[in-house]
Amino acid sequence: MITLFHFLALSGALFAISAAGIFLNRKNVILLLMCIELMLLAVNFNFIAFSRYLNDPAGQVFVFFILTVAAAEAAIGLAILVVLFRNRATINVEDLDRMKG
Amino acid sequence: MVQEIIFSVLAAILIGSALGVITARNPVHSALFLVLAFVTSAGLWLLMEAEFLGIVLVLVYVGAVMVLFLFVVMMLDINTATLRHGFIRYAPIGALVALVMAGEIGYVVWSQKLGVSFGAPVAHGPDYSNTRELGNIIYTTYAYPFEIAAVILLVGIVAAIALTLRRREGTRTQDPAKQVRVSAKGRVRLVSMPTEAGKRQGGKP
Amino acid sequence: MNLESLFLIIVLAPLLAALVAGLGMRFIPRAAAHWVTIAGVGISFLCSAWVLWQVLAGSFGDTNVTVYSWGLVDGVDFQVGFLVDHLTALMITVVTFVSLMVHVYTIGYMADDPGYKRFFSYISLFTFSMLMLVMANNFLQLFFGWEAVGLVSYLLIGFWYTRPTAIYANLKAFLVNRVGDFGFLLGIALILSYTGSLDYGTVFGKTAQLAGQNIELFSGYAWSLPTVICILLFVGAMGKSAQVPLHVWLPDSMEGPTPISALIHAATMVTAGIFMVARMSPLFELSDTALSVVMVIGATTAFFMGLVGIVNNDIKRVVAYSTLSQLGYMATALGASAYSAGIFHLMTHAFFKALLFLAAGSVIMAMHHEQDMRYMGGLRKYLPITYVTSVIGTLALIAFPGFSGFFSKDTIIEAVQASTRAGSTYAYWCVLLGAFVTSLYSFRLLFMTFHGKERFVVDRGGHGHEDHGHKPGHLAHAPHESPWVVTVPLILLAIPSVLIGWITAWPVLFGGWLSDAIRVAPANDVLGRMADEFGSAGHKFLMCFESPALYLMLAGAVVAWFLYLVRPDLPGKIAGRVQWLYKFVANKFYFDELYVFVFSDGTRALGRLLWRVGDVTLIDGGLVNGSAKTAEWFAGLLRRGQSGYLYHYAFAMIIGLCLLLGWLILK
Amino acid sequence: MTGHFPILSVLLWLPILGGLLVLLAGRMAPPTVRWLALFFAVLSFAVSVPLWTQFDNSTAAMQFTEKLPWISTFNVYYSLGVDGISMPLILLNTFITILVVAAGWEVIQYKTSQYMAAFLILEGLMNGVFSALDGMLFYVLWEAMLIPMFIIIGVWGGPRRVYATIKFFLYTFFGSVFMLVALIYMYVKSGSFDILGFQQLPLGLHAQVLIFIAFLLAFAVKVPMWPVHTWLPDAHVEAPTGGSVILAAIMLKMGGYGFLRFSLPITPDASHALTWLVVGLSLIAVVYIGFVAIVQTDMKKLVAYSSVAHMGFVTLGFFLLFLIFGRDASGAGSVMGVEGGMVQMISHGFVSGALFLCVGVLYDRMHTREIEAYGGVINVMPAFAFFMVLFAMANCGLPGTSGFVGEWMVILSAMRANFWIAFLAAFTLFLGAAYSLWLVKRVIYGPVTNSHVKEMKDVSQRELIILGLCAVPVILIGIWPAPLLDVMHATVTNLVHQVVQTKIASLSP
Amino acid sequence: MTFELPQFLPAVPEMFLLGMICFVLIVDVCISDAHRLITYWLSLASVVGTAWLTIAVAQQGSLLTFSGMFVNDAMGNVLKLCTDLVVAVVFIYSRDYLRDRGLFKGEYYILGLTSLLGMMVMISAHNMLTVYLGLELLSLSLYAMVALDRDSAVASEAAMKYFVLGAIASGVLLYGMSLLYGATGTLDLTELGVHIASGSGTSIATVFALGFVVAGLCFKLGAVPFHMWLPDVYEGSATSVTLFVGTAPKIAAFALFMRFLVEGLGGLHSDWQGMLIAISILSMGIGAFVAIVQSNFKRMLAYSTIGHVGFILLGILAGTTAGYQAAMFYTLTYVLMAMAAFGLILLLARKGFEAEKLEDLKGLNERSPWFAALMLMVMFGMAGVPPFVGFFAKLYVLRAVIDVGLTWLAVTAVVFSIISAYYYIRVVKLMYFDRAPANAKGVRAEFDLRWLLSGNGLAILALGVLPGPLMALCVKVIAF
Repeated sequence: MITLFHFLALSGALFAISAAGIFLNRKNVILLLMCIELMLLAVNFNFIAFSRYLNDPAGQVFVFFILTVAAAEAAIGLAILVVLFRNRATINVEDLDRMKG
Repeated sequence: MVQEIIFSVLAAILIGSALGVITARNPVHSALFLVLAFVTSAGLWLLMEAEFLGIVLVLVYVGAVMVLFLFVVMMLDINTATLRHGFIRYAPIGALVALVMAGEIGYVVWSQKLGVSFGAPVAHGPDYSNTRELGNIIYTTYAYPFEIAAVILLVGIVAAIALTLRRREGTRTQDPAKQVRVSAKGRVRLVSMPTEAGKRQGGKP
Repeated sequence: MNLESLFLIIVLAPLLAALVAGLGMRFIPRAAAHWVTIAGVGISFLCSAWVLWQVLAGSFGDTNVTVYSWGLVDGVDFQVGFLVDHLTALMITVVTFVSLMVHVYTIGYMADDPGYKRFFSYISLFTFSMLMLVMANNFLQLFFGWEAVGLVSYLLIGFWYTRPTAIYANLKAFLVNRVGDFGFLLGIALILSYTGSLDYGTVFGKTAQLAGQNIELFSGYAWSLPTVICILLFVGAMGKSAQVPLHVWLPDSMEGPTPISALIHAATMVTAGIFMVARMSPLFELSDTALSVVMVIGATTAFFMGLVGIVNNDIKRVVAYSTLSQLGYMATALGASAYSAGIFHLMTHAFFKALLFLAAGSVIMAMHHEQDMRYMGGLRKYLPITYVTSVIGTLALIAFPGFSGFFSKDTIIEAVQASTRAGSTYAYWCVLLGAFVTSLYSFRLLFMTFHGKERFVVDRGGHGHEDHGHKPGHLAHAPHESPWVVTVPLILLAIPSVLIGWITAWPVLFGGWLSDAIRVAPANDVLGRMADEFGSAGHKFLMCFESPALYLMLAGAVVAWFLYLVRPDLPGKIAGRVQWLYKFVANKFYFDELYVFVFSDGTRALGRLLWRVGDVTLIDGGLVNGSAKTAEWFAGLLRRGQSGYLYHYAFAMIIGLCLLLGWLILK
Repeated sequence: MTGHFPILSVLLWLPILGGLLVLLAGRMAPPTVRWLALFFAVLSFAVSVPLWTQFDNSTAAMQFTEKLPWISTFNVYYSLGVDGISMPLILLNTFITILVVAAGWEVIQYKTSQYMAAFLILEGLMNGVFSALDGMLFYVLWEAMLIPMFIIIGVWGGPRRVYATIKFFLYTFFGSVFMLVALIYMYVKSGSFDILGFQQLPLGLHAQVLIFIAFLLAFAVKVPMWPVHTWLPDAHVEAPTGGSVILAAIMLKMGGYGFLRFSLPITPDASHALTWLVVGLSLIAVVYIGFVAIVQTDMKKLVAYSSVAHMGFVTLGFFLLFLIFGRDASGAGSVMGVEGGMVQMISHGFVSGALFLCVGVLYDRMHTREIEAYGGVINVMPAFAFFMVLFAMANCGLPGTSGFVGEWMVILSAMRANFWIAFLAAFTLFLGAAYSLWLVKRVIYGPVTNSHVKEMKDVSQRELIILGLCAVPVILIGIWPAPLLDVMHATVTNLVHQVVQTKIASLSP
Repeated sequence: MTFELPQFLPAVPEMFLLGMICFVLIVDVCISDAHRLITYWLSLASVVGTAWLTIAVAQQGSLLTFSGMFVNDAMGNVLKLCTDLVVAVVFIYSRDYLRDRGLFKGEYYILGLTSLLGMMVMISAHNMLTVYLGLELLSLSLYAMVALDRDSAVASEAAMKYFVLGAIASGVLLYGMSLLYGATGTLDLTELGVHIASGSGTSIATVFALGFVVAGLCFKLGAVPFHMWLPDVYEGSATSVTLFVGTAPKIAAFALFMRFLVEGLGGLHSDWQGMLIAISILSMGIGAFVAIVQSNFKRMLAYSTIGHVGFILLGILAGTTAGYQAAMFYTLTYVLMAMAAFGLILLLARKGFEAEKLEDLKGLNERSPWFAALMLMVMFGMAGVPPFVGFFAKLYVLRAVIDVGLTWLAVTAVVFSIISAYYYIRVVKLMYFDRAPANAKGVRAEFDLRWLLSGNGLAILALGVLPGPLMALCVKVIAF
């Protein structure tokens, strides 16, 4: 039977993958945003699994809000991305080193 | 038994597509992989009787957010040639990070000393509606967060517009400020024109 | 009028005079400067003479008055006060008298010097300091006077401050004296820490308990406390009284004007050391070792400094070396516990040495500040008074029977002979041969200056004036006798040089005049043993043929006569024959060179080392700037972490997270 | 004893107020500003005089005390008071400030008002430091003092002023922050910042040693002791004349004061245990620095180094008492050591201040401090030469000048402690004379070396008055220190008795 | 199901603010750029009104409402009030600057107000959900504000970095929250605390979650190693935005620590103390060292911020009431100083000239002694030199640290404060010791700006001379 453990393991794996992705990807900012979405997905898994096994809807409500916020976040993130692209004609992460030190 | 099978299949796809997201050579592919990941997880959520969220995930994410992603990816067409350059070089470190993280999380999860029981979840009756349940509490108990979420969305709108909206010459945009300030005088002008006949009289034969 | 105020007048009259002449320099005329100072010193001379008379008359015994309390710390009451006993009375009279003479003499000598007023204020100030020194009733005041005379001598030697040699000499004098004071101060400190007081009376009262004590300077080696104290004190005396090896400052100090040489470097200041040891006789009597040291050093000074006098050609320096030698005699006397003899010689020497210096000064004036004897000769017909007086001085100096020097010096020689203290034999031979040496250089001086043929040319005509002094041995016009202000003091000093011995020899030496000040352990009382054979002054005079010193002295005179009048060419030859010896002596045994190398250069080298290496390189370069540089470097290192690359930032966060989690798990 | 005229508060705030007024007057003509500044300086000196006249010599207790709650959260009080140790220093401070204001009279043309204001504010703060009875108040003022000094050196200083002033600031800041930690530690232990309370606070040896070291860092830097002295030469050389004077005359004294007020009474056992350290460093300061001073080629550096050497005597005198008590229980001579140190501080305040003023007088004429540039100054500036020689003599401790008194007392009591300590200390007789008089020889005496010297004018009326004002106390203390000593007796005696009582015993096991 | 209407009164300030936001939004749309000042005044009014309402609300004591998601207590009210005032001041400071650069748009104020709302939500959050939402509301507004200077390449770069890292951080925080939720079964902070106190929740998972939470919180505060965004954002964004980012959010972040770490996870103090010690030492170190080599004033201040964050954490990690009070005092005073510092930078900047290089400060004392003096106060204040308030802040936290026996930590801290003193006094050096460049112009600013800034600077001194009242306030409002 499916235990809580399975879901937690799954979300853990997702989280780890997204973390790795954030680090691995040195080219494209969009991919970073996607990795973040993955990370949130992992979080959602946790919440849902817990609310399921705690039999408490609060977790699901939380997920609901996360989804909402994530949507807004994505909007803003992409907006910033567009502005960035307008200014620098690139979204290559390695070009974003105007400020350092 | 069926559930286990479904779970393992979906989980496998989920992990696979997640890996796809971070390894795909072309951002479009990554985006599509992400879509796949969302869909599969929606399925898994249904498996956990979180129907509402499952649906929302598909509608909001796959339907809106990911489309937005794809739109942006397309709009700023990046040459995919150099995109994976140096990937192999950093892969080991990335893998290491992933493994460490996974290991730590796994260790905790494995230790199974969470506050909650690991028994089977309580099964709901056939008349149970996940949506109604959530709906009830969201509009009552969680009214306050709900309002805040609304503000957040407002901020999202404001920010997105403020950042991306450009008034280029030649484009016809409406300016509310002007619209509000117009008056009848500004709109209608009465002009007196000479009649056709009078014109003719004044003309040469 | 009570005694305290009388003593105060004695001390303060010169001080006030000095202040008036010094601070009021801009407002008073030249004449006023010398009148006020002479008045000041004169007053204090009269008072001291009166005091001496009273003391002798016994109308008041030792008087110990306190003027004010300098400070009371920790149970120790530092008082400023006067102790007037026979010794003090004698000293102040001598000091003020000689000083008075010098004041008068100066009017003539410094007549055309721009620093006229300053000079008078200095010498008055000096008189004040010396009086403070000799009248002190405690070590603090003694040290004050001690340093004060040092200060004034510093100022006076450097009087002609534009002369590089002068300002070199005065710095040298002060520093060498400071070396002496170093020991002196330590000695005083020891006394305080073991007796808990600095008052003469109290300290001398506690000699008994000092006697037995030992002090461990190095753990394990116990030293007799009195020995340590006395030797330290004597180090001070060596500085002031220019005993070997701290004598080097005195000859150089001849850079000062001649009156100074007479006042400071003959009559008074340099005798401070002798006086101090005599004053401390109760302490010195506790330690044979210390006295032996005193005797040996004194004897060494007496003989070897005399030798230098023989080969020197500068008239003033010759006299200076004779001073050194005479101081050696005094020290030897002290070392033999014949304190009275030392003091007696101090007194007689004060007169005739002042006389000799002033005479030399008079000669120098006549020679237009030419000091080299090789360009003199045959002056006696130009300077009759000077000649006569300096003959008297010379006879006194070489202890010609009947002259004051005879009584004092002969007594010393015999006392040393009689002394059984360790080193007395060596000392005896030194002082004995010293007699020969003394008369040799004294007559050499006399002959080279006043007899023989003139070794200077008087170029008539106008052109002489502008370059006189430049060409050695060329004078603008013939030398002539000095004005009365110069000759009168000479005469006044000549009188005691002849007579003083007759009057005071017996009472001072054996009559126990100084017994109230000087304490001699019966075992050491050589003078006491000599008393009966000495008989009286007259008897002593008659017995003069018994003493070998007389014959040595005559021999010296004859040799001098032969070498410098009969065969003036010989000395050069002899010098050529024993070149190395001549050089060695002529260069004052290379003391100066040694000191310059070791102390002056050594100190500077060490200082430079400590500064450059210790401060600049190690502390500043290493610690201070080093740490600053390290910080900069480290900062530069850290800022590279802020690479600007988003994934590095993310990586940092994730790694940080991993570490936190790992830490939590492992913990 | 509250209710009387709050003289200490006035001394603390009046100069600061004056400084602010002077700042506000910055737009007016410089003469107005100068006179205003001088007025406030003289006024605060006048206010400080009653401290001396109404001072009760017989008691060791704090006098003229004031106490108001300041920061209730920390139980910090605005509490002031003076005893025989701090009172003379306050007078010294108010007196010297007058000279400093006068010394900057025509010399300072750039931002005169700020210059004067900085000194007045500095004066107020330093008065506060000497009279603070609350640890936190003390620390606040102690640190605040750095700011005006930092500005003074940095703005009106010489070519390397930036390096010098930053070095000065960081050095002293470095020293004092550890003191802060120590203070907080003791606050945590005792529940208040009351210094007198700290002195009663029982502490274990370990704690004492740590606290002592913290204090040592703070005070050793200020004094300064070898090897943390290297900020001083730089700061002195670069600072304007007034800055050097204040630095040498007052600021260094704070280190010494700190030893008496904090280190010794608060951590007696640690002081006892670490006497060897302090005494050793002091002797190094006297001998080592003496040698270093001899070879300086810059007049100010020379005087600065001589200051270090002289302050060595101060610390030496303070820490002799343990050795003395070690030798005989009566401890005779220990008080003399401490008082010697105190007198040395006062005297050094006048002497070194005066010497810096002299250097300033020369600098204003030649604009160089290199000794080589001078020579034969006496020929053109006899009056100045008189003062220079006088102060040089005082600097090498000639009897009859104030310089002598301190060294004399310290050496005497050093002899009671140990022959060799006295022996090394007495080196100053030779070294002091060497560097002081060699300086005089090269600068003052000799023939006029160059045309610049020939053109130098003798001291003006103003400079004459300033130097004269310095000379008077130098001579007075030299010939009659009794009044100064009497002020200290009660306090110092009490202090010594307090210090030789171990605290560990009173610590409940 | 039954549901009783919550008590709205405590949330009146937030509601008012929200209402005003919408109002301003609409008005702003309907006016032309010429009348943009209306927006300015309106938003100022709304902030002030909020502040006033906060005071009014503060009358009735601490209580929970909105089913336990909103707490109204003394600390919250004080922090809210301060936040309001800070935002108001920030608006005033940035007015001219924005106008000179064509950034004088409604959005700046709208976003400012929304982020203010976010902060207030955070401050009074009593439930992980509200914590998260408040946090996001604040963060999203800030991301947008940073990017608001659309034509500046650095600004958008900064915004991008800020956004990505911020998103990661909130993801991490959320993961921690989820674990906590799973381990304790509740989202309410008090219940969380109860669970942990009762020991039922102190499983390895809780502790593990703690790691995520601390990471997330430290990011908001900008503590090493989660500080990477801070320098770039400070440097990149327009100074007016930097001013905003650098001041008010710090107060909110502090509140976040108090609510979440102390009220919620206080039971795990022994676990997070160690982490915070490490983090604060690192922060102080990085802040002290890297700032030395900066040439850009804003970036230097960013690093100094990191250093100060380290000090704030010192107070929190002490884990005692006194420590929390100290941290609060430190936060408030730091915000005060930072406000003055950035305000001065804004003041010195002119049309077409940014005064953000350190060289631009050269000879300020000649150009305008008064503002130089103000900057001097700020710098010495930040360096922790008495008699400026910064000193007492340091004193307060050091005392707290020593109180719990971590004397070595205090020593470390002061050593770092020595190092950091260097770059503060270097600024003073530039202003006072260096001569002004030939082309340097005098400083001119509008009347209100001058006075407000002067007041701000003098407050640093005044609070330094009399820190008692503010301390007393901190003591009064933090009592557990």
